[in-house]
Amino acid sequence: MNGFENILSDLLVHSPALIVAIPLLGAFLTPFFGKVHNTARNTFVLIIVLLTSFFSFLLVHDILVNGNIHTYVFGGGSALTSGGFAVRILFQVDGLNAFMAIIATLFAIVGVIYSWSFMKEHTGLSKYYTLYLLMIAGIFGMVLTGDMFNFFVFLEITSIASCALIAFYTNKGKAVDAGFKYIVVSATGALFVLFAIAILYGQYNALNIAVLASNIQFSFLDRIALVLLISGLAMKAGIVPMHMWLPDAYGRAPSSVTLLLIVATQASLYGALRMIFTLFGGQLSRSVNEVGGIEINVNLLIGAVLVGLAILTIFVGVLMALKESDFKRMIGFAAVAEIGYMILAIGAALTIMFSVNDLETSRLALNGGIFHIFNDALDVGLLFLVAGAVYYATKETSLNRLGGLARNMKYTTVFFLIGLLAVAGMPPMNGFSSKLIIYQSTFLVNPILSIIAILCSILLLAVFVKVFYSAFLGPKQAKYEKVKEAPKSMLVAMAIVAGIILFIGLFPDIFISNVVEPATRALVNSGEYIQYIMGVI
Amino acid sequence: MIYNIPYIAVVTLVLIGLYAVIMKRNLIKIVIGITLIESGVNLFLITLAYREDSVAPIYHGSGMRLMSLPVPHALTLTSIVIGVAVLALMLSLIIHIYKHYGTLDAKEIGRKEE
Amino acid sequence: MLDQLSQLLNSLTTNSGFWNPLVWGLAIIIAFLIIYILRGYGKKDYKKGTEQAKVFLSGNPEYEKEKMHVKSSNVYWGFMESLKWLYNVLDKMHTGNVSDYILWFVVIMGIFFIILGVI
Amino acid sequence: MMGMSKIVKTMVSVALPLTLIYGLYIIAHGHLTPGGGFQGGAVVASGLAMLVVSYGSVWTMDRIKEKHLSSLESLGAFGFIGLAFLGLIFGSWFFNNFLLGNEYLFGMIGEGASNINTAGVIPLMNFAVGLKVIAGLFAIVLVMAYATSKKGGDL
Repeated sequence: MNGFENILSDLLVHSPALIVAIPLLGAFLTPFFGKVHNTARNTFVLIIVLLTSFFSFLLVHDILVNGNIHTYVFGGGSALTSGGFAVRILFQVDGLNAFMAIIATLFAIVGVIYSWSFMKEHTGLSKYYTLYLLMIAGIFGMVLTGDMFNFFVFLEITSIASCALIAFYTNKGKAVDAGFKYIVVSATGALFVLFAIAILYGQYNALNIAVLASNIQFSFLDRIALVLLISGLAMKAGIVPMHMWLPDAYGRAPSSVTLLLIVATQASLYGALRMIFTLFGGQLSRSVNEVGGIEINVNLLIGAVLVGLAILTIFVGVLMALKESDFKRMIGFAAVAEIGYMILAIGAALTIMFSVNDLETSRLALNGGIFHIFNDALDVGLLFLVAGAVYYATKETSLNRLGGLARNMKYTTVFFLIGLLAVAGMPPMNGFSSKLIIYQSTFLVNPILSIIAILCSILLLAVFVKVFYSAFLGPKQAKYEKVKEAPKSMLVAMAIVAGIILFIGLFPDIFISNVVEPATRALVNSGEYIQYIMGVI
Repeated sequence: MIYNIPYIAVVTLVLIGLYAVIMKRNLIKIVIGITLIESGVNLFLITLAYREDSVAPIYHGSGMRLMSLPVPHALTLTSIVIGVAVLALMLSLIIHIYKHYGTLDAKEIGRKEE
Repeated sequence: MLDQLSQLLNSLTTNSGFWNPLVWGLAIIIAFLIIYILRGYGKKDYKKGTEQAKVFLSGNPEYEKEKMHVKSSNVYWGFMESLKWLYNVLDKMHTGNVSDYILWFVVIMGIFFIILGVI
Repeated sequence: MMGMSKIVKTMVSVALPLTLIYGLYIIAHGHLTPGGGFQGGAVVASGLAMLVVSYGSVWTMDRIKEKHLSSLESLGAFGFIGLAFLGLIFGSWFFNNFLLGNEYLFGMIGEGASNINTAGVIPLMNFAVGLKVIAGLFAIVLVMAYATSKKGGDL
């Protein structure tokens, strides 16, 4: 028994590296298995993903239960080089990273299970699975790393892999076009992020986020770096008016890929959060801008801009979704609106973050925003899975031609109903509990914000009621007479996501207190994150 | 002043790249614009690596002189590698786009159906 | 064990109230019961297969079932029509041209720069 | 591309071995001098690209199959990540330089001015990266040239 525990604790120490390394190893071994047999390759990929999830579970469990922070220096030894420079590749995992890792793990498993039958009819599956595992590795790297440049590298790995996967249907011109747009947008965004990293490195001779955060001065150059970081990552997160690549990419990619794209988008959002709250968090409250003689705290300025962008995001996303008649593009616009909710909560929290009497409210808002990251991934993910199942059965995504599918696809319809209620924030689904917190906290900041949020949530319901009516209800259509229910593996994947949606919806408190609060604490107490690395050094 | 020339070049390169990406309609020219931005950022990283009176960080041959820290070089190299991958991906997508639409004009592609 | 169970049944408290899905579920069930009871007071002389069950469209003949399905782009026709000015603006924004995407990025970067760097 | 004139082909036959040797030299000396897997691999791949240009992509595609190149590329990547895993097994740390300190293979550091037999796993990783870059870049050039040629137009 003791030996087993020793092995387990050894594995725990190495788990941050292994979570990224195992999918990488699997990615390069997949082509060899693909030469043997299709089922062998699929099983191999599933095993790799399950193994990754095991390590991820170990790590997340330890962080959430014991409240530890883990660091892992690649190659071993000290976190500094011999000259005392903090430039070694280093993973640092705290509550927020663990929270993102949960999302990535869940969607990696669901995506691979879903792909099993969804992609069965296509050729070139070895390449597909290689890229899929690369993308999983990239996302995990983004959410676990504690090093600025490493973050950029994993950002690029994720975007290269996902671009190739978006253009997987190369026989369709629109898919290739969407892939091209995605790579142009993400390459440009990532290059500006790299520019910001270079600015920071040039000043402080360090790449480690925590070390940078402890040294940062918020000089003019730092301000430029912050601008570049926020705008680059915000574009990758799909904030209006930089959201236009998102419906293209989400709509044209295979549904199993879209699932991971959602996580990749949120990993970019995580990056923005990490940069704002941890890297610049200490300085935002202390720095003051002068506007016409009045001194305004910088955190208030950034928060106000974010709130403005968030309102715009919610509005544009919902209105465009209402108009769109392509199933997957519509869900893409709804995903844009959902991102707006997170930004709204985070921006609202940022405006009041550092005033003492509003601390509770800002924590509440952050709770809502972070909780909504998880819920949005689940809800939008489920809807995309349903859209993929519909596409698989009918080879059709246009809502103008779909109709009466509920008669033939009973389970899919039920799953869509669950997703619909969840994404619109109807009780008792999970979307309601997080949106409730967001409404609450934004009401305390400014009542108008929460009124707009509620109004747009109602519009979101209207969007999906329209989809539900026009695709699933209505009289039987002659051309869909022979449509069959989606295959088992797709149903299992949808059932997993739907089950989690229902569970969180019914017991929101257990999830918030165990998973969301550590993440919020990590975001608010950036000092813990910084001090830990100082202790290691 | 002479030390600022590389930084001026960096800004110029990035601006020219952005101009090409935003103003040009030909997809290949957009790709060239992105490559220009990338070159600008790489030049910036390399410029940061130089410290006054230092020599290249080669293990033997520096004598007793100061060596500059080779981290920015490694970063630049990584960014070049990534740039090659992105470039190859973009060009191969352009080949596919040209096959589907018969044109490289971004505006015309937007108008065409499938 | 009991501790965990009570944690499971905890309700989500915010600073102006609480949200417990189980209580909500109970309320929904009671509401459905009341509706069911009310339904029992309805008319009892409804017969299937007679004239009563036929669709009545102001005396017009009924179309084929398949044609009766309202297509998705027609569902919110009135809403779209009244907000046409807004949709015109939004449609102009969504050109589908990758250069414009980058242009918006530069605009947002400029806004952030003005807010953080200049003032 | 159907290939160029005889003069070009002859010159390429002369220049190709030199380019390959130069590239391989850069890969092998990556841990001693500026250079390494990527740079050397790029040199080798540009030499091979010369082959594609002068002899035509169809001719080259007949002799070197793209799927072999992608297997080689996977092998290179696998070698790199496998060495990292070996570091975890033998050196008890991921990416650990576990060969450092042994007497036989790449164990020493700083012995002699330009001794290749130094620096632990770094030269081995350079070889793996070099293999990957050669195969990858050459495959990219080859497939692109083939796809835009007349014969491969329907690729």
